[in-house]
Amino acid sequence: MSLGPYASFIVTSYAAAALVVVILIGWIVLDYRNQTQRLRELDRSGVTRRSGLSAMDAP
Amino acid sequence: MTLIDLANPTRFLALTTRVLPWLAGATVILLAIGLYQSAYAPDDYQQGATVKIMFIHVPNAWLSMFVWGVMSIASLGTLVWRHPLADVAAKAAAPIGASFTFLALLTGSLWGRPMWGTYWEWDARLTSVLILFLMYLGLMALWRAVDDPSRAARAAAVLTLVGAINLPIIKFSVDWWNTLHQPASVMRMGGSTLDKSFLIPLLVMAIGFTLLFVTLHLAAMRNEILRRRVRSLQMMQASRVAFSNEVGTGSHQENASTGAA
Amino acid sequence: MSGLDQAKMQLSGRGVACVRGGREVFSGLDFHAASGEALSVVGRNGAGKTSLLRLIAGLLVPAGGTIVLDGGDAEMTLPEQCHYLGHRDALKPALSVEENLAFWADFLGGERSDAAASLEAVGLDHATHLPAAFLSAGQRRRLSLARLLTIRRRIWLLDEPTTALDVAGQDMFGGLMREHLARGGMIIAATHAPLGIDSRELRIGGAA
Amino acid sequence: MTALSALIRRDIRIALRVGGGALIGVLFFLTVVVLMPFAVGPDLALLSRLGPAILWLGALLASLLTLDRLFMADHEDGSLDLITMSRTPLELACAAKALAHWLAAGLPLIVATPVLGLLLNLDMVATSAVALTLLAGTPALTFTGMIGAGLAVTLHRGGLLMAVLVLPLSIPVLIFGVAASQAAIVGPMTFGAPFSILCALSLVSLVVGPFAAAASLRHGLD
Repeated sequence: MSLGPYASFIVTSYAAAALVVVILIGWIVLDYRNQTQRLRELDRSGVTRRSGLSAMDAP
Repeated sequence: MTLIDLANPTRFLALTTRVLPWLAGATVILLAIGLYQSAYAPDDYQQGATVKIMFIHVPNAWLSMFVWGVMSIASLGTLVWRHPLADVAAKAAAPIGASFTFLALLTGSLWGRPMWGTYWEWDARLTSVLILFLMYLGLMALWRAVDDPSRAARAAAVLTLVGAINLPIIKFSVDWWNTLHQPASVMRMGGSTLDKSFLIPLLVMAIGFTLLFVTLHLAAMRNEILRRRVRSLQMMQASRVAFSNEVGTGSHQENASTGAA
Repeated sequence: MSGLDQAKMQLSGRGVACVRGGREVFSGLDFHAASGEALSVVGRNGAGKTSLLRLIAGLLVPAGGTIVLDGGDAEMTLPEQCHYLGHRDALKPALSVEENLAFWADFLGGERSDAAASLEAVGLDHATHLPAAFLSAGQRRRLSLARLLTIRRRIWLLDEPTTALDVAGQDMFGGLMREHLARGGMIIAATHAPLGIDSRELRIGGAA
Repeated sequence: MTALSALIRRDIRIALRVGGGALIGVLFFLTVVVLMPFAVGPDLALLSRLGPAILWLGALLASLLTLDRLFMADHEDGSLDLITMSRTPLELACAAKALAHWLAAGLPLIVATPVLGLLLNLDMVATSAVALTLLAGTPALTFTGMIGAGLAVTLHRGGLLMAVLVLPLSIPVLIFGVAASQAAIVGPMTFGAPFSILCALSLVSLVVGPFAAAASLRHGLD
């Protein structure tokens, strides 16, 4: 496969797309870790949710 | 699994945990096939190898509009049914949609460079995507500006729906403005004349990217639900502090009040 | 804190007058307070209780008369030795309880004590990492009290300090004020409600 | 020194947290610049000629419109009283607040300039000239605008009134900022002369701004 005279543009597009997607995934994974860790900390400090009700059921 | 079941965030979380690995797997496979096919797609007789940028530009451009559509439906859910999951869905979609829109702009400008000689041309299609991108950023700023998520949700929902109505008007005006200044759009994007050897990889990539969005969106929604849980627990913790004082203040208050009790 | 129990302090005002918005709020006001003593400023609404505190804090300029501190730190001006606790809590909702307190400790400087201990004393030790936005009015007031405890200053100027505090909070605050006076501090408080400690009364603006 | 760095760190932190306005300024800048071609038409040659002026106007509006809450927020929650009473001279505290504002809201504008330069068909040289003049000139905008922010507290009014008061004061900065960028792009003047005047304006405002703001804050307290 030859990319012709504009190879750098093609490669840059694909690389940029990959980079942005990787950043998105990284952000989501880190955010997940953060939130679960904070939940665990809150759990340890003795604050628990009223059972059955969700945190979002409150207005 | 009915819609009522999904309404419960706890059940939604359980479902997400079960579905996510499958979705991620399907996304990876589809994108791999799509990349392979686009790598071996023939060159266009006019554009040469640069046509390969299309396989990544078009799915992102499609997603930039699709995500706004998803947010609009979620916003209806927020305003009409006051569904808490709808808030979460709308909020989680915004940064992902903005990222795809950014990619559409970037690849569009990289695609245009060999043809226009500049990275940016005020071409009608790209300009509309740029305005869409600004609206995504504004929406994200709105989410960030308000501390209380349910209040922010209603404001964001109104803005999203107004945007959904306005976007076609903006698109039309930009088209009109553009033709006023230059007779024909420089970029000719395939349309129905697209050859089958391009169409199949493009479709695979589009489906792959859509699956990628669904995967990321579900994961981001899960994060958002957890974030709200953390928030409400923290608020409970704050009010609990006040309660524990009633017991606690006595200890460093020997001299204070025997009478107050 | 050895630095606090040094010299006896005397704060006195002679013929102090205050004009705000072209209207004379009070004039010819004499007052006097010494370390270890609490002065509670009383009077009807609009009599100028808050204005008097702000005059002492240097936030308003007196239209006449003088306010002099004897026996304080000679290197510092009067406002720099005062804590001013106004109607507003000087808290940023976006920052956590800890960050709010740490900022004022860093910014105001001077002699300070352990922030964690002060938060415990006002009953906020479980909330250190929470954003101040989550706090109720009473809890915000408690957090401002923690500021008075963390940064050691001899003169406390308190404007309606007990509003928003519950009964337990008022008891707690009473204890803190007594401790402060016992260490040689001075309190000047504008208040409608009884302070909960022994204090001399300064009535301004005629009968209530 | 700890007092000032604490103030700077706090202000930047608040600007970046939820509810803070640091990035809204950049978004405003972006939007204003994108609007221009719709008014003047998509002619790239024309846009590249107007580019520096458009960028400078956008940056001017973006940095002034975000300024009106600089002291207002601290005034409303009582922080300003404590800042006034503290050992730190009010002038220095004002300068620290303005510096924090510039770091949180001014620097992002300069970072965004290359992207916008691309949209306006500016080449490398032109873009870097504009970015450089903005780097030298935006501190002047912030420190001049700070005077207006101080007056806003005194007058209990922000927003448009402040803009009306401050915009005339920023005319010299605009003149020499655009002149320096134009000089770098097309000549015939040398880049050095207007650029050094721009730097001088910044330095003067660095001195005058904090004193004027502190003076108006002192008289505005009640």
